[in-house]
Amino acid sequence: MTGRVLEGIRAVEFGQFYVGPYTSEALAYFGAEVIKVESIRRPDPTRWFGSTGGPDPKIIILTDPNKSVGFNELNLNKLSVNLDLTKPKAVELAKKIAEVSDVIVENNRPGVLDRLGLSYEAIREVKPDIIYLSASCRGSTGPERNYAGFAPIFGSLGGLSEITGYADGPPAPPIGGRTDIVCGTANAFSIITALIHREMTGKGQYIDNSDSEVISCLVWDTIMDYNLNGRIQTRRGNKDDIFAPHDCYRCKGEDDWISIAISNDEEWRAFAGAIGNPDWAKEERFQDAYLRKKNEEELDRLISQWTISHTKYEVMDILQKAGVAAVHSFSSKDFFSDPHLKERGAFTEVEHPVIGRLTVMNPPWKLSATPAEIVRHAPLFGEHNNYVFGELLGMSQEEIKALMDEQVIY
Amino acid sequence: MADKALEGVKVLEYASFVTGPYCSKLLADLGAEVIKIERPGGGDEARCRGPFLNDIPHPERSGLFLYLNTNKLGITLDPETQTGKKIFLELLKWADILIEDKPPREMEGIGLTYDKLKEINPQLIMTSITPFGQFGPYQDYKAYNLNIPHGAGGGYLTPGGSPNAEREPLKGGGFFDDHIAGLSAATVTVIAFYHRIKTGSGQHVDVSKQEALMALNRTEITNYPNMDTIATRVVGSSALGRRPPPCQNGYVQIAALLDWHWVSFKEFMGNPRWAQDTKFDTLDGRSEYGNEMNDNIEEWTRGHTKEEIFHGLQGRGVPTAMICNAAEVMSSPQYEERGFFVEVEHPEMGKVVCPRGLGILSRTPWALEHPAPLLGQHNREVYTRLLGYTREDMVRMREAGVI
Amino acid sequence: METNKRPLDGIRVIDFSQVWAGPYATLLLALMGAEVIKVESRKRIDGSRLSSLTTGQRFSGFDSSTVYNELNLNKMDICLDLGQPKAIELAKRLVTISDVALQNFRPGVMDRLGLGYEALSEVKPNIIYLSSSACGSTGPERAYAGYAPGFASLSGLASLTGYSDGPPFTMGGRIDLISATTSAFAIVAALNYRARTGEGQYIDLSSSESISVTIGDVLMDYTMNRRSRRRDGNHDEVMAPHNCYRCKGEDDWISIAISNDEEWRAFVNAIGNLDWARDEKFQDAFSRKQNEDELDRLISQWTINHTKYEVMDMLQKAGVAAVPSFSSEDLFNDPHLKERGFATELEHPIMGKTTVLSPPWKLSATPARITRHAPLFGEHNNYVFGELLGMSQEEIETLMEEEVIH
Amino acid sequence: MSEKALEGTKVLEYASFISGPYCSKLLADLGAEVIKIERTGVGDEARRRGPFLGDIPHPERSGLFLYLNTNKKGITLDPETQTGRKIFLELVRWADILIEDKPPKEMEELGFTYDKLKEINPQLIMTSITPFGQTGPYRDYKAYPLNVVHGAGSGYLAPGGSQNLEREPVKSTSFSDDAACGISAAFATICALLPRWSTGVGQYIDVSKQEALMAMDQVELCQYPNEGKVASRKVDPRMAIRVTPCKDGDMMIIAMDDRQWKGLVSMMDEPEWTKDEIFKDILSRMQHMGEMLKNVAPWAMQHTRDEMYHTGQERGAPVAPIRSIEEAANWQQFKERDFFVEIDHPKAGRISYPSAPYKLSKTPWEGGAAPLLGQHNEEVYSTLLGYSKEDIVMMREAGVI
Repeated sequence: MTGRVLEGIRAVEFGQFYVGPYTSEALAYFGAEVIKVESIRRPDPTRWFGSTGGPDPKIIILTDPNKSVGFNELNLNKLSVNLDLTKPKAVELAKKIAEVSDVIVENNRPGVLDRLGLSYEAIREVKPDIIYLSASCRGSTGPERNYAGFAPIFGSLGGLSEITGYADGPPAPPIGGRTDIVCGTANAFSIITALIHREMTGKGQYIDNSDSEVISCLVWDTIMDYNLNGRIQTRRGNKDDIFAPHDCYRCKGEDDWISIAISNDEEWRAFAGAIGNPDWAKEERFQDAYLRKKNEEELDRLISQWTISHTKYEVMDILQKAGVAAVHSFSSKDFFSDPHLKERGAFTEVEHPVIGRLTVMNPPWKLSATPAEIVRHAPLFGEHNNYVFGELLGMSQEEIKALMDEQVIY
Repeated sequence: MADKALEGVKVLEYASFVTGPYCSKLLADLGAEVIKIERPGGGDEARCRGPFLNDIPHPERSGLFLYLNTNKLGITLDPETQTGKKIFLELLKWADILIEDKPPREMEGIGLTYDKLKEINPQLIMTSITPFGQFGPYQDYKAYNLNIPHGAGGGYLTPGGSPNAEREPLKGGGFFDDHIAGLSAATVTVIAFYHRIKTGSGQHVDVSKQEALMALNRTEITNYPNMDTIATRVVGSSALGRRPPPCQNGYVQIAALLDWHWVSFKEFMGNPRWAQDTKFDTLDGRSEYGNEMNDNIEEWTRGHTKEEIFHGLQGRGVPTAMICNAAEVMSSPQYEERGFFVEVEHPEMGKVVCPRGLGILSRTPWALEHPAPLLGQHNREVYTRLLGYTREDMVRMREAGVI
Repeated sequence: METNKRPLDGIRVIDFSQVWAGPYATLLLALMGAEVIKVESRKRIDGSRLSSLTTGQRFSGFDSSTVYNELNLNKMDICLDLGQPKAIELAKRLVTISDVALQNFRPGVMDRLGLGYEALSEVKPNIIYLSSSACGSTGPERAYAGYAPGFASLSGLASLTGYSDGPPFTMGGRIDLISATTSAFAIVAALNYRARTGEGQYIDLSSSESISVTIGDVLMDYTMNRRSRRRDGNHDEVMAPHNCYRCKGEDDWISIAISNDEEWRAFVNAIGNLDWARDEKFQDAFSRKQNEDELDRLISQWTINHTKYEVMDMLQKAGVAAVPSFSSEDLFNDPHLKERGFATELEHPIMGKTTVLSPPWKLSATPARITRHAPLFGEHNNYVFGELLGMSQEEIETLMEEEVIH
Repeated sequence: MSEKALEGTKVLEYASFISGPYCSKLLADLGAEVIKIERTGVGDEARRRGPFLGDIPHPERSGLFLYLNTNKKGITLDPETQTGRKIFLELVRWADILIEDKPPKEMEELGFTYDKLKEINPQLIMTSITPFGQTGPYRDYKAYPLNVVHGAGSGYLAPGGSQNLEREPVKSTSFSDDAACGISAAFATICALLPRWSTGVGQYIDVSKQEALMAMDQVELCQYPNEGKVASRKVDPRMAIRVTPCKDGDMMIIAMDDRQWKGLVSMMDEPEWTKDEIFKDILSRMQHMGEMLKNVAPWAMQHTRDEMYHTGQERGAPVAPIRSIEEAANWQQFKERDFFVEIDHPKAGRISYPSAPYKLSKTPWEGGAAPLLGQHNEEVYSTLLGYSKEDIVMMREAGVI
């Protein structure tokens, strides 16, 4: 039966940018009712970021909060209400919503919500078994708890930037929202385990997540080398400890590349066979993994001479048929002409009332019984004030209107 | 003794290297009972990867294996033998969750598809993690830790703000990408388990590593159909400036995204003349004249240490970072105070520092209580106590190559 | 490049031993080029000159024993009645020009005769002196005598041989020859040491111990787990099928051993994919071992319709270990052994044409060789006493009359 | 610390299971420096065979492996990789002796034939131990210990005196015969070593296990060509020897010559039936062994094996009790001669091992632990062959070691 896993779970999000919004979006994929609390006074900045689009996009500041494509991508399936939390009445309303909710998600700077009276302790009084997650760059305790950060910031503090980039180039902090979404996933994971625990014990809890810690956990194998042997690993492009060839090779085309990784002699022989058994591939210095790694530069040069005369699609096809791990470096364009992703239904479309038809990426997992689904576009600014304050909290239209006038609901 | 979030959850892991084992580690470190199956003889390939303690390449001294397999019971089993398969199915009956990462055809070959396993354990949650998922033309394609980020679009965008398009796109450092896929798989697994608690029904979870990593670049990817923009590592992949500005003793990363950030940043730099230009006052202006702005910033940063810039700007609320290497991560007072470093005692490697886990959970904290298992360390516990085989059976099975 | 040089050229061995264990040890040294002088006497004839322990056949004279011939090829023979003091003196003089001495009397006998290690090392300080006995020359049972079956019984090997529901089997001469090979090994190890340091030494060899060390793992099952393993026919602890199966013919058997699933599948294929072979209970080593008896029965139903050579040919082509249980007749008609020159024909002055086995190893540079038949009784008295010890003919004759050389 | 007979002799072992490892164990226990190559990850098959200490099937607790590999240095190497082959040849250059037991075709494919290795080390002694030797039609045949015993004619003779020819010929339930092949190979190997001290000549030794075992039964086997008689298990291999049940087990009784017959008679306190005509001389005694046994049996049932053994031996009858493994392991004679020696092993702890059957006064046998899998990688690859630590890590990751 295709029930929605988190049907009946309600989450309130006081989020901004990527980490907070993706955390609750992940819950929304599975049917949780996520109420995003926004206010014109402190909007989620992604509502204002736009891009000129086209081949040479430039960032533009939007005037209409409902026009941001990026915002849509990160707030699917959610509801939106307006509350100017600088006003005590708004804080009361927020608490009322919390009273009928199971999860709170917030990624403001540590202490901001506490000062507004919406701390974990405050919410626990109205909802003892609330699961309250706050995510921030450095966590909500410790000397640097007030430090703020975006993806490249906690990517760098966590140790990822140092080990990414060309060996002879500067460190390469993570691009776009990548690491934010990783931390969002980590938050979703912690929330679900807390829900499981609450299902068995009836108890909620406070989750204090530090984004830079999450990143450190994901690169710990390189940090382990320091702990064990005092050796500080640094960036080396696509290279690996031992696999060779193990890099991207240029193909026929403007900026087309194929990634090839060979782990053992059997795959090497298959590779040599697939590219027509050239003489150089028979040379002794390439006959086992140890020697291939030692003669890596020469090997890369020779392989590039072959890949440059084929398209990246041909190379992937030839090598995969021979059982060799070769995948071309997808540009965003490639995704939408890829037969595999088409069959797996990686993308879907939503009809956004203001922007129009938008392509969005489906949740990345396929569940046989309870699939995650995208059911609606991101909410317009304050779109669900009436539903939440009216139906959920049982307020009359007049009360709601009065609060809007007082710019409490604002 | 604090509660454990996943107390009583029983997980069978038939996976190796990074992604699968990291996924079940996340469950194990929260109290799930995880039995990890390794092939007799060599065991998990991670045992053959460094870093090795004192560079002595011994299968019980791999830091990678130790980190990825804390809190697990380790057994050896060859499920391709007749008896091995029978034992696998007995373990299946015991398990709530199966985490496996074998090629779909291989699982079919030994008759361990979800349809078959469902008959034996209707409530089973089976999480299959493969490079391209369980169906579709690339279903049986091979891909290592290098290929996945490139197949998911992240590679094409890395390094961001690259000065030279002639150079190859890059994967993330270490096994970062494989870890992410493991985290993603763990998340959907516990979601499926939550559903099982409520309804009692299990299901098959198909995790394609490609799609799990694509989710990270969802905005850049969908910019193409929505805005006809193809982000590259040279153009349009990051609003936060190009390569990190160098300073006296390393690199920093300054993200003065919002206007008030920019104001604080100018003040910290002592309001240099070039910064007064109004074109920099707004985000779109800073984005359009990014190169000019960054050249000036780099001139300034070269005159300061990264600590000065990091603490100075963060003190003023401007999101800034030092590019930390392993030594700096390990000596971070912030991590120290939050109890991020945990010592794990390993029989062969002695005390090794591991991270506490993702965040601080007030009631059910992460608990790194046991080190990674030696190869086959819990054979007796699982085969005799759990499954009831005699010790003599075990000797025969070892001699027959079954365990 | 082959020369007629042999590894032990220039080494001289004085052999006081008798019957099988001692003589076979010096036979191995003789095959490798050592000059072995057997010391016998009419008072104590070497038992194998008189009768065959195996067939019970009595030989017409001292020099018509095929058994004696096989065990004493390449050697020289002299007579000395060690009961006489003069004989002892002569023996000692012989030792002064020798490198190795070997004896397998009951411990203490040679000491009483004045030919113990202490006595001989005085006349030849770097002599290598091996005494071999049933239980070794020390310990409470040092004086006990024994023959091959005794060594097998005491060492525990006999209890491991035979049908699981049948009596133990004490085997035959093989036990002597294993013990003898061990002695030869120890002697040459000592020769290597002496080549480096110039030092000789005394070697005390216990035949029953030399058999126990070949079942060291079974003994360790006891020292580790207090388990006393028992005989179980041809069966193995792990491998199944692992037995002899009857073939077409009067008493023809084939041994088949399968160690993994790959070999099992090859076997099933080779015998025509019979239905029973696909039964689940035979699909891996563990299950095959659990259902071993039924498996043996089913396999015999197939092998009985083929000759042992057909079965060997079919299975070996499929990569399965199958070798007939060759009788001696089979061995002497075997193409493989013929090509490797495993046997040698030898002209014996009394018995005429005899066949003996060639040395079992092939050395590329200094090959072991059979140079002559076993010595006739006392055949080299003149050469040894005359040329080697420089005695005149008269002296030799008087000693013969005095029955010193007797 | 006493001197060692084979001090300074360097042996490279590329062998597994029984014959090969036992051959080089014999050299190692007398002081030779033996480096044993095991396949990466899995190691010697013997590690997968019992008996296991405490029945815990752990590769470092196999009594079989521990026994057969005392005093050896253990490294892991895959000679099928290019770098593995290079290292193998470097070790061949180091070695005086190479002992290997791989199928002839496999060594050819790897390029490890004696002709090739001789070029690298002209003084090398190379001993190849294979079921059927390096030449002849059965050269590439596969044979496990069971097949070798039957292929050598030894199986056909056992169990001797078997009443029922419908039952199969048998080998002994142990690896005793395979170990015997190891002793034979060891003898040939150190014979070849002796002239090497002076002449420095190396050579190739082709040991066929079939022929090594046939040599042990040569007397029985040669009855065929010399006397036209096919020995088989129908007849007891020794006319004058029988096994009789007695009060607490089985006893081997023997009456080959008159002296022994007198001892036997005296052991039984001169019973009447022994005076019968048919027992007066060797030949008739051998023909009437059946009657003798029938008479001995009732008497034997009243006596234990030890009673018969001690009185018999004292009175000149070389009888012997058939001892179980337990009884053999606890035999007082073994204890007095310190036949069992305790050796400490890092993983298996202190266990007692059978030592050696020869006590050399100057260069005694010495016990030493078998190696853990790859225990001496560091010592051999860096100290001996000079590879850097970093190389060794990479070679492990590449599956070379």
